Amino acid sequence: MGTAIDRFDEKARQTFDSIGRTEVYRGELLRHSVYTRLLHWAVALFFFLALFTGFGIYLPWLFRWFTPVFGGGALSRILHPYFGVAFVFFFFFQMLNWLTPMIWCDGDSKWMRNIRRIAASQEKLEPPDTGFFNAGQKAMFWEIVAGCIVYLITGIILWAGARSFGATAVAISYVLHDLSAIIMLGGIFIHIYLSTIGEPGTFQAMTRGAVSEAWAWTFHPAWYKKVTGRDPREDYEKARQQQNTTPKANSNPN
Amino acid sequence: MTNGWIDIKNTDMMLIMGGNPAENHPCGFKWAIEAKLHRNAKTIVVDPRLTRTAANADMYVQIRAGSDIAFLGGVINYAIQNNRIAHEYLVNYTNAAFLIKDGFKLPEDGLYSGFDAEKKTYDKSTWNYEEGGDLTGKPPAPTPEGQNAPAGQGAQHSDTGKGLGYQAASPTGAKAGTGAPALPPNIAFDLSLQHPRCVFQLMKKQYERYTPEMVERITGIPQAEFLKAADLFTSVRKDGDMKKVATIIYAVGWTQHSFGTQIIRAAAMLQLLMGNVGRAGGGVNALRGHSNIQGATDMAGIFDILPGYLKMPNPNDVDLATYLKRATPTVSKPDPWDSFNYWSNTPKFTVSLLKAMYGAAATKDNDWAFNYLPKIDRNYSWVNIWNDMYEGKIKGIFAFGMNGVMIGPDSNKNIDALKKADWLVVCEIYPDETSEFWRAPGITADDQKKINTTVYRLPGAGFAEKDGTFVNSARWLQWKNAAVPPPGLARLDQEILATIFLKVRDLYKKEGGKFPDPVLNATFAYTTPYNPSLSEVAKELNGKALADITDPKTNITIKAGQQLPGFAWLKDDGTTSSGNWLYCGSWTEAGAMMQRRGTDDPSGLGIYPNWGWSWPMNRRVLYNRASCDGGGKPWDPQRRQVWWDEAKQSWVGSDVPDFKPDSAPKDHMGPFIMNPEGIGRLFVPLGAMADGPFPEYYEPIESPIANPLHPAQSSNPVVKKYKTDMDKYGTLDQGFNVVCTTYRLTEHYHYWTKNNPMNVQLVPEPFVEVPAELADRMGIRGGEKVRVTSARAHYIAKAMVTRRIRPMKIDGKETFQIGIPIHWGFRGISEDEDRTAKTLANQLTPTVIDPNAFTPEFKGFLVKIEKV
Amino acid sequence: MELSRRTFLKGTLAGGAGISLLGFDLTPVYAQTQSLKISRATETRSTCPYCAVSCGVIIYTLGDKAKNAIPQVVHVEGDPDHPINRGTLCPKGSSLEQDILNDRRLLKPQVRRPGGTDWEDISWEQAYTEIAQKVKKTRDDTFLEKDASGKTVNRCEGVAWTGGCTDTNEFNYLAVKTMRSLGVCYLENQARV
Amino acid sequence: MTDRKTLQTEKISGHSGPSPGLGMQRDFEVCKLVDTTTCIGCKACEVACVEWNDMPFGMTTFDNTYQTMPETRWNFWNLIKFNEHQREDGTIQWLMRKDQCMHCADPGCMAACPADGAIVKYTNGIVDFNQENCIGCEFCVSGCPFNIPRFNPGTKKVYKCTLCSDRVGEGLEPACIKACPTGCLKFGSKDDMKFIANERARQLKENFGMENAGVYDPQSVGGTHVIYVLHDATDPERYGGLPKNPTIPWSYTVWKWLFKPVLGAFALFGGLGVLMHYVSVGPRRPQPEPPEKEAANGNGD
Repeated sequence: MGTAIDRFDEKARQTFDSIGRTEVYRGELLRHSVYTRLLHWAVALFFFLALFTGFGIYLPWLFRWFTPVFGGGALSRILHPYFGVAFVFFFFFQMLNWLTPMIWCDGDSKWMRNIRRIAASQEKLEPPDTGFFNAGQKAMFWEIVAGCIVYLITGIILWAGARSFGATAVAISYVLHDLSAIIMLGGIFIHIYLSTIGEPGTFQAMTRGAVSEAWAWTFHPAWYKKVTGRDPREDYEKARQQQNTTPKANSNPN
Repeated sequence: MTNGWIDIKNTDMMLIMGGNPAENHPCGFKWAIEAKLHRNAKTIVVDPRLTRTAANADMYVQIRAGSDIAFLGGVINYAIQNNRIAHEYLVNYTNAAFLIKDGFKLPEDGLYSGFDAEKKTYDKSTWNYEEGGDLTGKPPAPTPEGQNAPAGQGAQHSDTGKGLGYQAASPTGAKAGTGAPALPPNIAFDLSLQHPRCVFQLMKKQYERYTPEMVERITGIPQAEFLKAADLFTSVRKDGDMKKVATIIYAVGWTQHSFGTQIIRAAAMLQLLMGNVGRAGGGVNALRGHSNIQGATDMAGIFDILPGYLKMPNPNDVDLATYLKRATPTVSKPDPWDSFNYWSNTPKFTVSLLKAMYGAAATKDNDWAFNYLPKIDRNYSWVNIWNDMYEGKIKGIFAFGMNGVMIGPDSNKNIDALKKADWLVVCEIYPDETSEFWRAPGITADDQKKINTTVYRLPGAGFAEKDGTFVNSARWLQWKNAAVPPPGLARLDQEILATIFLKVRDLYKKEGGKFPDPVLNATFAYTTPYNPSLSEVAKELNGKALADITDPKTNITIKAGQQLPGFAWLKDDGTTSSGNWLYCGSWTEAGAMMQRRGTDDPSGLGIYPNWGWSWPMNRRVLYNRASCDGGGKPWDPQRRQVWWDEAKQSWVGSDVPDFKPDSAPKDHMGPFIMNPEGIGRLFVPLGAMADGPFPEYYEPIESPIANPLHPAQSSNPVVKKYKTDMDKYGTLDQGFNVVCTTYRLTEHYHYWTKNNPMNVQLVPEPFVEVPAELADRMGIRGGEKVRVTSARAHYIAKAMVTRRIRPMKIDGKETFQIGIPIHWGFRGISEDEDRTAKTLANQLTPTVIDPNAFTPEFKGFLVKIEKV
Repeated sequence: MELSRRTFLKGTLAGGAGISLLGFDLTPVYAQTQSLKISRATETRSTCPYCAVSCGVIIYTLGDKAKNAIPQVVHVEGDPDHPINRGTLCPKGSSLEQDILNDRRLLKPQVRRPGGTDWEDISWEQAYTEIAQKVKKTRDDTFLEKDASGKTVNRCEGVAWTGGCTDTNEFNYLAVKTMRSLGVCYLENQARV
Repeated sequence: MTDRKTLQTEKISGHSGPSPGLGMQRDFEVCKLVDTTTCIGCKACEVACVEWNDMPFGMTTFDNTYQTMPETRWNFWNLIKFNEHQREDGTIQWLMRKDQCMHCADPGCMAACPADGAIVKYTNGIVDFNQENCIGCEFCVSGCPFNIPRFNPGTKKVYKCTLCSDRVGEGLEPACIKACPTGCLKFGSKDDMKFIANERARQLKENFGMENAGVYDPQSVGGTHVIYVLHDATDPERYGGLPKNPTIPWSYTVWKWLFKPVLGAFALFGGLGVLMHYVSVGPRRPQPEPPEKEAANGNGD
């Protein structure tokens, strides 16, 4: 248990942790506690519910086939704000939960400058100062924080409608709400990709809560160092040599 | 209406006063709009409030409620002073040139000659034409003093001079010139209109007193504004040009005063003076407020007449001959002129009516059952019903679709009157205040136990469930068809009435009783007597031949049993029957004329001769002979209604000539054929009016000022106050300092639509219109509840604070007016939801009536107002 | 909560799968208007019962007048043929449907007995009988054949008749005939006020 | 749908393409003319509307005015607005204006509506709401410069005047037009109505001294299919908030028809982008990767 972040929601964390279980096998590290995982999936659930009901409002002609899932366009429209509020609600706790590790640092700026190389996989390993979250994740986190604020304000305006806030406010809110959704949607594509097939081994962090040490030194070396006390590069080299010494044939010139 | 709804489109100028057609007759008002759109016609609205009619007017003038005669008198004065009069018309078609008896006195002091202060009636013998001949150009001869008429006709007075309620210009003429003394057969006249005793000079003298200053003092209309209005209205007769036409449109804002008939008289005089009567786009147009009160009047649903405006017999009519002698006017005219005197046919109409009512029981031997009819010698009108019931004289009352408690005046008195009746039979379609008077607000369960009236409430049929004929304001008879059966156990009204009557008849047959003959002999030979078919009744009204009758001129014969084609066929020998001579021609052998649906209007004047049927004999504009000059040519060739066809030696035209068709212009027959003189009466001789041959301005019974014309005789001298303990009249000294008027809203219909959720949605609650300045003074804001108190009761509703009623200066004193819509009572949608205070507007109104038409003074009484 | 009495019948035809990409319609969307509610209703020409303009109205009732169809009013509209109103109606005339179909209508005869504090139901027959007896008794009690000076008057001053504004001519005539035959003098109508 | 249609669709909300079958039938534009100078505020139009459309009755409360209610409602599409206007000479002008959907040539509601077929505009100019397709988002409410569409919380749909498309489609005039007692409402082709309106304005100027009389047919929304004759066309605001220059919020025009699809596509490209990344760059695996993977990789290409 090395995340060692003390916050006022520690109690909630402990409660959830005492209910749920996280099995950490040998060679693995605890990545996310039960509380965090539950929050994440609550956020994800309501995000998608809001997203899908939102589709029916954003482009009904395109998503007409889909809206019956929610009982049709009108019901989608009724449900959407409730889903949205739930999304914001759960994300609020997630935000508190992750406030500290999401703090931007110098390494993140460097990471960002280096993003092309990282995206192109020219660097197999994350830069050594990548901590619990990398700069991409932090950017997305803060985008969601900003997005939630926009959603909440514009959403309430749209919800109450022109009768309460006037036509101009609605007209402006409508654009901002959509813009926010589009940006977030773009981010979510990347998030899902990277947490599943884009970076194999990541997904289990949000399911079982544990990740392999190799995953950790590859993607979050600074965090690896912090929780194990070992140097990630050394452990990586060690593992590589160990792999090379295995008797299995290997013709790869790398 | 002398003219008709559609005919309003032919006008060039409208004076709308004492009426609010945009709100109360919206679909008729379209024709006023048409005149504006297509003729650039101008509208002047004179009203206590800026109504929705006024909102559309070219000129709106705010007047104090009840001061209309002062305004109209002022306009008459203006027209005479500025020569905006139709000279040829005036001389030939009115009695302007006729001389009035010496001894006739104008009311400088508020009284005409002949007033009996004790009886509060007039001896009208001086209100008569001078006997003589053509005095044109001759100097007036000195006349001996005190040429007083014989006395001793007081008994006649209360019985004479009933107006038609709303309609001044219909065959009321028949009522004039009866009794002794009679009109002279040969009237003295001065065609130069210069003789000091000619009607024109008297009229001029009478209205010279109605100066713009006087008008301002009485009505509150600033002089400049009055002059502008008078100038605009009379501008149609600028330089005597006769092409243009002006109309006057009014409703119960004129009739509901203690001098209501005289307001209408004043309007009629103005129209005669300007030559606007009988012409397309002209006339004096009463807008009737209800679907069939015109028909009810024609049918004599009122106490003082028989169907077709025949007089009710009085006890002095000991037999039919006496009655007919009294009721049939004789010609009275200048010798060289001619007069049709249509009422000379009264005997034919009367005998035919009696034959219709009593059939075979009406024989020559029993005077055609003349004595079956009750003989009356006093006032049995609406207000007297309630007054006399309150005094215990009336034991039982039928109310068929008539909500007497709401209508008032002084609803509390009517409620208390009903408490004293033995029985009340109400036929209604909704729960109404009259049937539930015994549980009116304020009557406790204990009180109810002391009320011994038996009330039967019978569910009648609505309009869509009944067929039958309505007569509209333009005298059109129109048949309507039933669309649905009555709901639940409700029954047709005629079935209810017929069954009650036939059951009474059965009782008389079985048990005998007082004078059973009329009850036993009234004709009820309908196919289903207990539920008479209204088409059979309509045919009876038209009348039929009882024996073969032949017209000696044309040799046409009508066989016994056949429907009569028109009232010219009626006989006084018992060979014809007709329930109402005016309707003779409405259902002939050719079929039901009132069911016709012809939509052709060849003249373009809106006559529609083949739509429905209009009495008399399908004439659409009354007195239409007056639309032509002396030579029989239309005053305005663009608006030709009828004209003299020299070749045919006959009157022809787009409308049916309201005239003797073969009377050549040179015969100088007067166009007003229902008057024995044949002319339009500027001066009403003898008994037709109870309170003066010219309209004189009197204050309402409750008035904030003393009449500036004659403070000693402030209100109408012949009007009597009622004397029960319920009858209280307020004065300024008692703190009743606000003039109040009552009216309808366009969204509601009397006491009927308060049961209709749609109309309730439009205007859900009662309100009082209060001028903003008065509201400021009283600390009242819009929507707050106010209490309006009269000498009789109080009324509570929310205030509508508006700038559409402004403060007025009446005789120098600042005076406020408020207005109360009448629609809410204690049963209705809003009432049953407790959204109203359940007070009635007519609890405020005084029991006082017009001496001619007996209509109560619902407008212009005094109240005080305070915040609740 | 106010709920619509009549579902809006508007529908889209073949619009359910209106997928279009970049503006190219694959499945057209049509909008179809609501069908006309009076298209097959029975028309009855009548006259508005309110003011004396006497506007022509058409009462539309459900059913084709077949024996088994009890007509139900579905709409009331102005009669365009009528020369005066030419199809127009005021707010009162326009709401006549609510006057015909009104749940406040009186549906059965009722009587309030002397001292009573509520209505009691009564059969038509009983009501007729009682009223006829009361009318006869009142007439016999108050009938005056001759006045003080001995002149025939034949008046019944104990009974009054007040007639309504919507009574037809024919009904008014029956009222005049019956009431005058009873000797009624207090015979009045809305026409007076 | 090969049958001849009584009303042809010209535009459909939330639907960027041309309307199918457009141009296959001749049609003319209809128009309602409201002459405020002959309106008597009788409310016949209000009742005719409620009656024809069988709308349930609502509760109203006295509010110091003759006006039935402050604004139109989902079950009250047509409201006479009463205004007491004080003239310069201190006299009162009582103005009445029938307020209802203006049936704009360029409807703001439609620009705002995202739902496919919830709002249609027919080639005759009628703008009609199709509640079956309405999603109740109420964007139309904010898109309308005349404040007309009304949300029904019960059905979660928006309603407004249909110009009686059902009647017009069957060859009848709208219910309010038929009822109007004074004829201040007229219905016919837009060309005729414009002509009549302009003639009336000219008549008011020349014969009734109303110098500023004019016609209200705002071009900022492409003209409307309800036009007014006003006593004073220079100040439409005095007639109970008739906007002098009604405009549709730019966000609905620009955003909806340009940026919205573009950015929508952009978001889709996000998905496409990661796919491309997977294909071209491939996943990043925890290092070192298992050797089989490397072998497989090497055995490719």
